[in-house]
Amino acid sequence: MTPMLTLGVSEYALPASVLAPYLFVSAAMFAIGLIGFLTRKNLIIMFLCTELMFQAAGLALIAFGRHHLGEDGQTFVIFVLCVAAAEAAMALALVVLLFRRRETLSAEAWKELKG
Amino acid sequence: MITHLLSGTFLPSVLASAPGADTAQAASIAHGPKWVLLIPFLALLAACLNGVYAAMGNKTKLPAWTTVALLAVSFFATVAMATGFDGNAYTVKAFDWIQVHGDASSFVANFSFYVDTLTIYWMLFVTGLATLIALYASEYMSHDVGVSYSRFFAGFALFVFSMSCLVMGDNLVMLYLGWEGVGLCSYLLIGYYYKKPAAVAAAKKAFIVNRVGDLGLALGLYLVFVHFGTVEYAALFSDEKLLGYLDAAKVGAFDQIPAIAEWIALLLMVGAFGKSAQFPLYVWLPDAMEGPTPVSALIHAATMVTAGVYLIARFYPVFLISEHALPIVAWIGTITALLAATIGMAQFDIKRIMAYSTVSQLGYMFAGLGVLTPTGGAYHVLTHAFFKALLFLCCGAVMHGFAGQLDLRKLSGLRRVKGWGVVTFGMLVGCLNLAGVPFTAGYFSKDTILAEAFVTPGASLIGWILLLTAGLTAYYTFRVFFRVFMGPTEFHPGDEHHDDHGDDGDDHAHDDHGHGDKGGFHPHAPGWAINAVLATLTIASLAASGLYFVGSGEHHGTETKHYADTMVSSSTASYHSPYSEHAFHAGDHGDSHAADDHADPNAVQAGVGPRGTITEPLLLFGQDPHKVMYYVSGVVGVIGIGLAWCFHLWGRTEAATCRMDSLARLFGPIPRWAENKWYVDEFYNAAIRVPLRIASHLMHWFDKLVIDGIVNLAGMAPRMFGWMVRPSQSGVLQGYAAGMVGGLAMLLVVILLVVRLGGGS
Amino acid sequence: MNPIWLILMLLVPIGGALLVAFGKERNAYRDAYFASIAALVPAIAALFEFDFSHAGAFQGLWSVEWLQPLGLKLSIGVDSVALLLILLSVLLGPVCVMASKTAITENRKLYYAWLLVLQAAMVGVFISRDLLLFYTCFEFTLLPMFILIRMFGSTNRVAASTKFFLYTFTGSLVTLAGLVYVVKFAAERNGSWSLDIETLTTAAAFMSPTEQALVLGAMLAGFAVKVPLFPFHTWLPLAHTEAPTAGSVILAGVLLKLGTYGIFRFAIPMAPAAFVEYAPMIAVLSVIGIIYAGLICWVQDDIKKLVAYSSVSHLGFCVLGLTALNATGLSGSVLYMLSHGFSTGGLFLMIGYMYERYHTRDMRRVGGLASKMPVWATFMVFFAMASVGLPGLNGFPSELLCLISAFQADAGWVAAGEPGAAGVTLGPWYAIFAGTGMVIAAMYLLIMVGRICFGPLTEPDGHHAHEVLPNDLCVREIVTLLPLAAGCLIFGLFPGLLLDSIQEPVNQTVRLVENAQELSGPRPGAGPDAGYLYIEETGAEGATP
Amino acid sequence: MSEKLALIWPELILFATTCVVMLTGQWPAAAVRRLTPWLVAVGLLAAGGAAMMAPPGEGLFPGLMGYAKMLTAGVGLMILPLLIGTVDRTIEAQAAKGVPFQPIRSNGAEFYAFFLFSLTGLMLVSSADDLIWLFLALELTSLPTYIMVTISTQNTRSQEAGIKYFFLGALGAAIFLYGFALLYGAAGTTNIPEMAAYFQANGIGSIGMLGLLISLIGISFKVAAVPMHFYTPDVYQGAASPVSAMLAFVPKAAGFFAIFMIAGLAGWGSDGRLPVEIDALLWIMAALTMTVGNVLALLQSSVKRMMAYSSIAHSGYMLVGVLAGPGLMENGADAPFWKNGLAAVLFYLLCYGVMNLGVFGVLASLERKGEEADEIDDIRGLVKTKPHLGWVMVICSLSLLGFPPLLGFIGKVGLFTSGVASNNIPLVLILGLNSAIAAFYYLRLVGAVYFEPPSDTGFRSSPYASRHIASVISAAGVVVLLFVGNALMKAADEASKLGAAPQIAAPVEHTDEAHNDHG
Repeated sequence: MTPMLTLGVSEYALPASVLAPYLFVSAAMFAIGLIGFLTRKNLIIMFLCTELMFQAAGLALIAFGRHHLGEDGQTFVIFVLCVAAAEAAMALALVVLLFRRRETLSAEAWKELKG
Repeated sequence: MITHLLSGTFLPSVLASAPGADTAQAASIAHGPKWVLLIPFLALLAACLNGVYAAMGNKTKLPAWTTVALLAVSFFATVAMATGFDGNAYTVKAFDWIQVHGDASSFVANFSFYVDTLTIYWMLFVTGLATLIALYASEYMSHDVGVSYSRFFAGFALFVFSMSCLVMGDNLVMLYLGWEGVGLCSYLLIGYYYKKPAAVAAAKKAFIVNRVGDLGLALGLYLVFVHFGTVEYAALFSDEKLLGYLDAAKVGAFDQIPAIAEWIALLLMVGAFGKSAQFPLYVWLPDAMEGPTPVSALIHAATMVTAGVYLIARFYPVFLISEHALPIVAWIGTITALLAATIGMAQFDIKRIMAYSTVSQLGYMFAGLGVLTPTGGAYHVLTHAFFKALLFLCCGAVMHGFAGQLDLRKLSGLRRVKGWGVVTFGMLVGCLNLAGVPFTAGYFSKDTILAEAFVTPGASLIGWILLLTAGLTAYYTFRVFFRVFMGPTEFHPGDEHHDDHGDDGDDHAHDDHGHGDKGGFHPHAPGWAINAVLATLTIASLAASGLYFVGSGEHHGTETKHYADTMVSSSTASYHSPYSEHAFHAGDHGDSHAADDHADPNAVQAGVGPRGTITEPLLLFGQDPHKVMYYVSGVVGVIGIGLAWCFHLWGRTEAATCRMDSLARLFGPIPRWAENKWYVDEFYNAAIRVPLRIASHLMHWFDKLVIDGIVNLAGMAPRMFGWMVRPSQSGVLQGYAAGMVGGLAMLLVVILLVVRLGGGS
Repeated sequence: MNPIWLILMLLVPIGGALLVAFGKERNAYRDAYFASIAALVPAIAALFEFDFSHAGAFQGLWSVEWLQPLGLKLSIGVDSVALLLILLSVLLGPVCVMASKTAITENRKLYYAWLLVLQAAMVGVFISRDLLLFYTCFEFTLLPMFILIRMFGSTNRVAASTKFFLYTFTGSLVTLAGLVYVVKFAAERNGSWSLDIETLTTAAAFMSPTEQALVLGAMLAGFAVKVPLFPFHTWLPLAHTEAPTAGSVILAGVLLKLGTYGIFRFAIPMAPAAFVEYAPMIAVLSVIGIIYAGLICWVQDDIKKLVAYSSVSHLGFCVLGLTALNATGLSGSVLYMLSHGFSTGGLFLMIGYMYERYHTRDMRRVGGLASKMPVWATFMVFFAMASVGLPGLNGFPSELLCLISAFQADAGWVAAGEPGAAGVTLGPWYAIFAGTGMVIAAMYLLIMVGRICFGPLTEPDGHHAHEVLPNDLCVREIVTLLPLAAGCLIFGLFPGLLLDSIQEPVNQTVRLVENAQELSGPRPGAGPDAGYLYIEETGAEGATP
Repeated sequence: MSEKLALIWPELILFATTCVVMLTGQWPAAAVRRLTPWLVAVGLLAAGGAAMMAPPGEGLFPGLMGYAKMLTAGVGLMILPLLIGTVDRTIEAQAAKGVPFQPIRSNGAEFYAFFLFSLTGLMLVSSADDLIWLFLALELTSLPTYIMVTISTQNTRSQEAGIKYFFLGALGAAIFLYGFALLYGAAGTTNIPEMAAYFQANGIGSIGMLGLLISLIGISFKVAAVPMHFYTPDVYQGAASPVSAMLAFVPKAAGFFAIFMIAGLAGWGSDGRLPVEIDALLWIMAALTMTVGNVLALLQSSVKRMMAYSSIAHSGYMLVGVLAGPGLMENGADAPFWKNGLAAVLFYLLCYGVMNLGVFGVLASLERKGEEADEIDDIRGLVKTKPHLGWVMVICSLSLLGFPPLLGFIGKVGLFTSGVASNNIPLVLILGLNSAIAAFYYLRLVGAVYFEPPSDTGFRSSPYASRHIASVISAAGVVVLLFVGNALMKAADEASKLGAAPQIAAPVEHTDEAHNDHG
């Protein structure tokens, strides 16, 4: 167990009763992201949905971090943000490439490979 | 390994009689001289030599002479064996054959031979007749000189070998070896003219029908081993269990004998029926006449078909302990005798007539065994062997001389044709014997059986039927004689191309008058070999009656011990002294009463004490049955001949027609049915072959469609499953995503609800 | 005995295969011929060095670590049964090579190379004393056979080879699971992982009846398909009909025996109690197979299919003998394994030679050959008779013993408890129904002989004589037939030659079964204390489930 | 901190190599560019060497690092020759014609660099002792492959493959990330050994269990296990064969290492079984994965697709090993190889990597106007036309089929024994039957190359000798490795040993948290 650090915020650990709503919110975000990913055809929006899911996880991490009064959560979130950023860069690159190929951003346009 | 090879455990112990190999041999039995082995192995040697000739494409009569010579030697060896026999059975071992020594039980069947009087009795006429008939065949088959000539004699010699194994084998497995061996040889020899579909079919039929019987024999064999723990005669017939059963049987206490022991006899019986062509397995024998006549004479008249009789005689003790076996044997024999006789009456092919008469006579022998006179059976075997061989060879001579003509409507008055004297006389003697004319051998042997039939309570009906049959026999026998040899001389040649048979049949004598009509056709009279053989056999058949008077001559009870009696009663055929055959048949009444109580209650009046003691003389018409039979059967025989005379000879002017024809019309379709063998073959075909065949076809389809279908289906199943899940790979990005998420959800639900809450952890 | 002989028996064919594979196409036959002959030398040497007075003990033992973590050793050794089976396979080698000389015209290198590999694989099966090694060879035989059928078979070869491979492969994968279970059990019992068959056998007997039943089932899944036992036989006729002659000969001669050998060597010793319990069911299957296949033979027009089905029927006797579980039965069955190949192999050769000349196997189109090919016909009749089980020829002693044993193994006659009570499993009915198989065999084989050899000569229309071969058999062909014919005669007249040698292993197996029955107690469900041993065992194993 | 560095020397070496390759890959001088692959090889060799002397790690499986990194380096070295000539063909061709080389249009540098990045990621996964580390490592393994797939060929299929791979990958990543979050929430720490100890001490609460399940399912995307397998066939078929070959190994290995760790968090109990939920999950996944993979492979006419499905199936096989776990002996001693499912998996990964490479190698070595062979028709009768490729195909297919005595069989035996040892008999039977099903289509491959007449679909053998060499090497490996299998198995066994769990006090809020699980 990592030692307590003095964070810039007030000292008390997030009690379970308060933690729960955070979790519900993050779960909701995750769900929204999922649904969006499944329902929206536009590649960029789909990607944003994945970002949403990442952030949902991030929120949960933060909340838990505060709940445990450990900094692991926050650390994790920072890295998640980095990765998300990297992915975003790649995603945009890809999208541009694809758009060059076919004048559309619809996910439906790509189903040559199947079976 | 070397030592193992040379230890002699599986080389013929002629080279090294292996010490310790005999552990399983019954200690009691003595070991005979090794030269006895010559008897079978000379025949085998002959067979091998003939095979070599065939391979070398020999074109001379060498095979015949080799065979005759070697068989003659083995005959003399048999004689030596007979004369040298001191009354104590002994075994001679060639080599270990099948031996399994388990911890619990050990199975031993050696390739060794058992010699007692019964063996000698049988071997004498087997080897003797074989030699003679081989000589006969040397001329008869002469039109086939070449490879098939060698083939014929190879089969012939092989048959003699197998027959000797059958008769001399010292255990059931050896007997089985011979049993199947003779079956094989008969298959090969019946199918000798293998281009004739009829011959091939007949051969097949013979083998397969026999196999049915063999199955019975085999099962009996297994049962003997399982129950008595041995298949060797020496051990088996001195087995305490068996003796105990015999004692029980003696007082008619069959309930003390386990059913298994009873089954043994019943199963062996089936085997005997098959080989000896008894109802219902007799159908193969008449067809077997497709084979060359010498084969018919030796195998299908004289020797092989008597194997069944030998089997029952050899296992008489086993049959005695079975409550129902002997009565069944008696009845089957009787039925066969009558049935075959009726068929024989209506046939026109003389060889077939002889075939049916053989079946009928075999029926007699079985009846004899059934009514507790193995002597009678054995004696009839001997006499029948001689005169039936004689008859067949005469028919063969006719067939040979008249280009395969065998229809008695196309031959007449041959006795007047030049050069056919011997044949005619031989035929006459044969017919007299067969008809049971007084003072012929056939007469005596038949009487013994008839008499025993009458004295054995509950069997008198059998006696009457046999008596009737005797009359019929006399009738159809002389029907043949009167039509073919007596009356106006007239003959139509058969249309037999000898190059039809044999692969390289070089026919030297026949094609010139192959189709020749009456005018152009010159029957060529039998040559010296045939005549010599016929003469010998004629004399033998006549002499055979003498056997009734020679023999140990000692008296006991009402009868003289004649030769056959001596030979049989000092073998296993009638078990040792306390139950000598006479005592048995005497004492047996009580037993048969016990057995037949339900059958005919009023028979109980003939009060009889426990077995073995005679309380009152056995009478028929107030006389000793044997004496009565002398007269009765004599009379019956003569009547039969008389009928034949008045229907078939008296005033017959041509070959084709006779008085019988008009008479036959009165009987309506019956003669035609009889001519068609009462449609038994057709019945078997419809009742057994066709259904089986249909079943096989069904199974074939079942195998193709159902079983293999299931396999193929199982092979297809993954593919089908693949087709089912394939749509999931739609290629649509979001479809995949949905799949992933759905899978995730489903898994979570399954795990958390089913596993966790469902009493998982 | 010096293990080098065993190793050579394995290496010589492989060397030969390489020689052929990298040699010239036109020398392929010659090289293969010499290689297969050369393989006889170590075999004979082994035969002479083998000490038959201790036939039950494994000799020529030799072992070298290979994959230690898996316990896989290259460990070899033979008892008399294995040795004789090896001899059989090695003997068939030259026969098959010679038989193929004119039949195989292209791709000879591949053909002969794979033929030799196949021989090596078969030898490997019989000499291996390591479970995994056994399994490896057992499976490996599939590949060469698959290739022989797939490449050199006749019209329907693709389907045939695929079915052959997949069917047997599937079965033996289940078998592998069973074997592995035994190994695991032994390992947990002895506390050390070992694939040594000896060790496993001793340990396996302690499995609880239920475990044994499962293991038995798994093993049979592979072996029964291989034998093949009744419902699992459909691959065989197909494979036989499509395979080249030599392939059929080896298939019938040795490969089918791998199944029965597996039962004899693994199923019975490793699951004795279960085997005793389920023997009746297996026996019923084999009896059904005997009759069923026999009747099917009767209506075949394709002569090769007929013979194929007939070997289904014959192997039924073999399995029946095994299920009897007494000395008589096991001896008979092992004898059958050894001798069946001679008669059926002979028949396949005959058919092959006929096919080479007439290019048909349909008995409606060709028949009555005796007048054109007397020598051929003579051999045909001979082998047919051997196959019918005519006394004096090889079929008879084994059939006799198998049937007797079935009869013998009846509780009514062997009181439980007394020695030999192990196999109180069957009874007269088995023998009687199986016995009808003899009649049926006579029926279909004689009918076959009657159609193909006798009667008027019929040849397929447009038939012209073979360019190379004479009408009747040539010397080479006769030479290939002689060893088989000799085998039929020798094993018919002097079966003691084999029976004596295999007596000890057989008796050992019987004893093993008896002891095992005592070990694993009354059959499951026989009483409250059924499988008490299992409880005790698990107690011993403690924590490991 | 520095002691942590000591653990990741191989990664550092690879990283350094990457930087160099970045430069040389687009160096104006063609000679230098051609040097790039050699540099990569050197880097890999060095990394492998470094891995050999790596100290035991601090994760759940201290021994894992060494083995995993050597494995990575080794298989990476075998894949490398295949990669040569995948990208930049046209540019190189023009450059050869004298057209000035424009670095901006070339992909060579990134391609090799990403390859190395991915391998680095794989190595990092194996040495991860913290969820954060694990997450980053996994992403590092995957992200480069997205690009590699996309740029591997010029035609749209690659782009399609790339986009599918990327988006679904992102989805998967999000899923297991959420799982990680829950795990952290449950245990209050991201350090894997501590977390494991925590779960052992206080049991796995609902949140923890949820976290485990979600992360396992999420990670199963990397190993292409049902239900996360959908992308596999499309991606493998769309990407160039060399890349597919790499995909079949690198992410799969990473995934299995990660699965080891997550499963290790739950812990194989005293009876050698995972907690019933995880056990059930893996059981279902294993059974479905094998079956779905095989039955779908049956229907394919495209070899690449077939191999994709077969790679799904093989993941299923390996999951059996995961289920069996390290199979501790009752006395707590380390289990021998035959009992150790994880060791079996590690060994099988090696076998699979090698033999699978052969098949893709053959495809890569056949081309028609720069396009690689794919359909079964394209490889008909190879044994006659191009014997070396033909035999590679035969040997590798048979090995994949698990035909004794080839490598695949030995590998599978390990899975069999561990499966049986852990009493997963039904699963083992399913495994057996699936191998039988697989025999269907592997035999089709064998049959096509060995028996069927050559069909001229215009495929010539590729000008890049390295590809032929690679495939031959892998076929040779299938046979040769049999004889060093001993050492490899021992190593795998060592690698899969569980480390001693650190002692840890029960957290203060335990009761509180337990109560809030239900809230």
